[in-house]
Amino acid sequence: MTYTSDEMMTVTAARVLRDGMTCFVGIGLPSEAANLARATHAPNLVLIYESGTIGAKPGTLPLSIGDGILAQTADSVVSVPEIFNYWLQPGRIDVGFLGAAQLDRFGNINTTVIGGNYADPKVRLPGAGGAPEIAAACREVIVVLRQSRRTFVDQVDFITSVGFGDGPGTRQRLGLTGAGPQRVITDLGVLQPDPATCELVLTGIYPGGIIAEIKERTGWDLRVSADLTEIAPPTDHELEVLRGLLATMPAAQPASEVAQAPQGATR
Amino acid sequence: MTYTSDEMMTVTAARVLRDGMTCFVGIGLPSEAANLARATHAPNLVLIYESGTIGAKPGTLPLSIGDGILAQTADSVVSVPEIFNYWLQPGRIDVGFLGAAQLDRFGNINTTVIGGNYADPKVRLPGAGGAPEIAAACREVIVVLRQSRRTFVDQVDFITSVGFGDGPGTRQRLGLTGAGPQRVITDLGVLQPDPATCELVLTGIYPGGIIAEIKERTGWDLRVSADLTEIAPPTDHELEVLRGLLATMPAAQPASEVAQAPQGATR
Amino acid sequence: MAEIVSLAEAIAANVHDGDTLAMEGFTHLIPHEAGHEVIRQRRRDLTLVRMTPDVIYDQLIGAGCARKLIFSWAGNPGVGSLHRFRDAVENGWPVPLEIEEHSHAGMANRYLAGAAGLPFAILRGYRGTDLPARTAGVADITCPFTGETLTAVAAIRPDVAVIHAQRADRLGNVQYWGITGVQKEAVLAASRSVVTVEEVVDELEPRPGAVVLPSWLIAHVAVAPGGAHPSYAQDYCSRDNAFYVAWDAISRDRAAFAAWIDKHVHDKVPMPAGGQA
Amino acid sequence: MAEIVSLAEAIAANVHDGDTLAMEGFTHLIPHEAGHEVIRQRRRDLTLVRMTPDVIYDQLIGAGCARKLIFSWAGNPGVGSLHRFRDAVENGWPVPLEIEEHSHAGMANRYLAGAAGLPFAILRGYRGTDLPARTAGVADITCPFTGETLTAVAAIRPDVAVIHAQRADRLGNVQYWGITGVQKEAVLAASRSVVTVEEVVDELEPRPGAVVLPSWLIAHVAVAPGGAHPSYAQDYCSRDNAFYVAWDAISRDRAAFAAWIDKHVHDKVPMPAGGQA
Repeated sequence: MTYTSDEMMTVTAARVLRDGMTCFVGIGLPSEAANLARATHAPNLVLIYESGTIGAKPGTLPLSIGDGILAQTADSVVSVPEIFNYWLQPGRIDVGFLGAAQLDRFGNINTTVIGGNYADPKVRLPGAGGAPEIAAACREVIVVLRQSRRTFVDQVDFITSVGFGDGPGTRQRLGLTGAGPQRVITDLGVLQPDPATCELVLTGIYPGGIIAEIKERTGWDLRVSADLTEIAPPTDHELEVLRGLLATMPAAQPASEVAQAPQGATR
Repeated sequence: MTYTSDEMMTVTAARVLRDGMTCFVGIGLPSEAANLARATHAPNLVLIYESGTIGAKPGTLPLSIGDGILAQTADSVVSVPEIFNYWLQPGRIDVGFLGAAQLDRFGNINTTVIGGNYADPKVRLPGAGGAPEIAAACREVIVVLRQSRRTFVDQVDFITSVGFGDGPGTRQRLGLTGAGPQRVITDLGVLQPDPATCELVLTGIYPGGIIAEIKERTGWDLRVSADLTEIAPPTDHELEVLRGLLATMPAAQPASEVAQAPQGATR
Repeated sequence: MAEIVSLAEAIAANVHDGDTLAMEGFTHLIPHEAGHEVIRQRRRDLTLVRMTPDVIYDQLIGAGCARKLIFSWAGNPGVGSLHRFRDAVENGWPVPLEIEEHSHAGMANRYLAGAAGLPFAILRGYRGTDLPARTAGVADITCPFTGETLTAVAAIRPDVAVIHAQRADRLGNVQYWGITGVQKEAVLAASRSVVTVEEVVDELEPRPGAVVLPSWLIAHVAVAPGGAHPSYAQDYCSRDNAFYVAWDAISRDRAAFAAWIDKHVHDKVPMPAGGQA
Repeated sequence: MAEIVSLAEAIAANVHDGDTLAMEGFTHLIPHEAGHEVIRQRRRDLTLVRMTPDVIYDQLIGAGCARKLIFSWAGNPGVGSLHRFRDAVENGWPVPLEIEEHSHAGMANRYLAGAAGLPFAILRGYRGTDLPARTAGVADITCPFTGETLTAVAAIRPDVAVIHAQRADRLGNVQYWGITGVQKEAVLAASRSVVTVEEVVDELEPRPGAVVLPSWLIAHVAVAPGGAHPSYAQDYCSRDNAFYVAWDAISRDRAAFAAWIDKHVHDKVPMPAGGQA
């Protein structure tokens, strides 16, 4: 079956999730990937949304992090302060899924302002949402976003959520308990932090991917891992399930634009 | 109808509670008084127990602060951390009812140790329970206990819960938001703090009460208010309702003794 | 004890010019109809507090009710930008809007501190981000036992909290269920509270997952069936996803926005599902 | 994911000599049968944590399992003293017992801090009392925004928490209702947890007021019908008030206590209601 680069990205993100994991899910691409994983190889994936729904089992893709279907199918629904304080903060969650408007070479995330300065920005984005603490506390973080020179920048204009700060040792110094962004999954491939420098390097490409093009669409001098692997294309089953999930959503979503795509982490 | 001094005490305590008040209730005499008030002149008294039951409406007297009847009849049942943090601490509760093993002239309460020293006491009491924060945060506190030289002492052996500390200004200095013990109701009469000195003085006696005897059963040189009033005896209705409530309790309670009577505040 | 009154009376009695106002409801149970009443009463200089300002505050900001917004995520969920919010921040239209922004965890804990009668709360948050330099009410704090550095956030104590619930009984006890969000904390943190409800019933029979707020905690209850629209009330009505999408076009244009507010808020012409005016 | 095993297996796998053990349940749902299993397995040198040590810890202390007790109210509710607790404190029998005592609000917040992964919590408490001078884990802390002095309490992080619940499903998700106490915080604060339940069911249909703890939070679930006796499990059995009274006489005398433990714990002779041996 033919597939789009967005489908390749979502399938790649879904495959990272293992059965039985706990996963703090944002809306949009993270939610698609997590629900795809649950509908295929990870039926016992525990989906946790910042609305307080723990173990949600939506049959269709929710449109917001607070859809009724999440509460109706959850093992437990807790308050918003509780989901952050008792469930996210202590490091109980295996994986946090984040989006971004800008991402830099150390995996730091900006969803606040772009250009100009804070008081008079070129683009005012929605802000932090749950992202700073998801980035701090989940055992590991997966960032999912489409790759371009505009989104993959040498240095973010505003650090909304910390990846590896300015390099090795930053997370430890700040007392951030999770391991940080261990994978950035884009429509072009997969980036992972170099264990020595914490800089994001290309570790996975998709079938037919061209490294020069990927480097061209990165705002820093992207290094390529010596262990670069090619990621298998989506199986027919993965594509059928993903398309089935998407078909259950109202077709009401407008085309995204820079100011719309990045909704903090989790909306 | 004839009545006992304990009945006089309970009826006097019940009369202090006005309809619609919120009342943090301990088990024993406070619970009897609060339930008597609810069954007579204060049908909308809001009973709150430290077990997290808000607006409990027990038809019979509960035996513990965690009886099932409290949860079954409550407007809301919340967790123990929540009852202390969200409901007691911010000063939302009008009246807190406390018992005591020892009480001093400034209304300070001891329910921890008597005699000897802390590490090797003569009597080891149950300890603080909810009392320190009830004493700190309720808009006012009512202490109910039987009066004797052993219980009404010049200075308590251990300050478990603060009344007026060592006199005027202490509560403000400590940041205790409530007004402190505004009434001590005993089997002999009612003591209230002198507005100038904070020392407990006798402001109410029961029919037939003899001031010299009351002074004799107080461990400090008890002063008598210029406005001493005689408190009306229990009405037949009050007695009938109180006895009816007590009749619903199992007759299993052993006679109290010093080591048993003072159960912190609220058991 | 809560009094059951009309929505107009409830808002008039509790929301005054210059107040700090928190209208909460996390995706679910957003008190939109109460927001419209605030616009109808032409309140001004409000400090608006809300984790996810959302369409409800886009409307109040566009209508000129607010001078400041305290928030943690200002977007149209699943759709994109809040255009009235951005126009106020970027262009000062219709009046300049001061902002104070936090993370969700920070805002939740600020409400929690307010609810608990504490001046601050502690969390593991904000560290390493650019937020503390740009926002009030965030400070480092050292654990007196371990020496570890954590983050303190200042309590929020709104003058008034407004929430929407499924139902109340005739005494004014309030019950809501489904996603319960941060509403309990907002009400407990506020000096006074207004609750709009889908209906008033004789008895609040217990419901799984329900929160009950006792009547003595609340100033006024007002009946506003469908009062969460385009948000939803679990077991009463569904989220109007199409309206959130339609809002994007309505709110992009100042004149279209003004016309919409005139018609559907001031003149109270009911909105069809999906928001087509 | 919680494994469903026998009570003996659950305790053997989770409770070791020298552990810090929190058995919670506030009047309701006290895990007595699990306590008896700890005695049967002759655990030693435990640090016992519990807001209201109650009859359950009087038994563990008298049986020589504990070297330290962390608590906030040590009495037999509605009856009087805990005689085994007092004998251990006052006479070091059967082994000396170190104590660390707090207020209820302090203990609740210490669990809360543990549950939240914080080293401490703040409250308005202890101030002016003689408690801070006699107990560990209480310190003044200054609000970085207002300068006000509040109280910090150190987190409790038990090695193991044990609670009793009405039921679990076959996956090990746990559900309890009625007075829910501090059990959620105790489980969230602990490194590992054991839950005894009245029964295992196919499905946990939602209940008003119920707390559900997901299976992945819990190490082991064991079926122990009536396992709260003489405490109770709402909608399953009632509190055995007469037993609490009878315990006063049993526990007053070392020999009577030892005989009772031998018969009803080690030899597992069922107790009749009211505790008459």
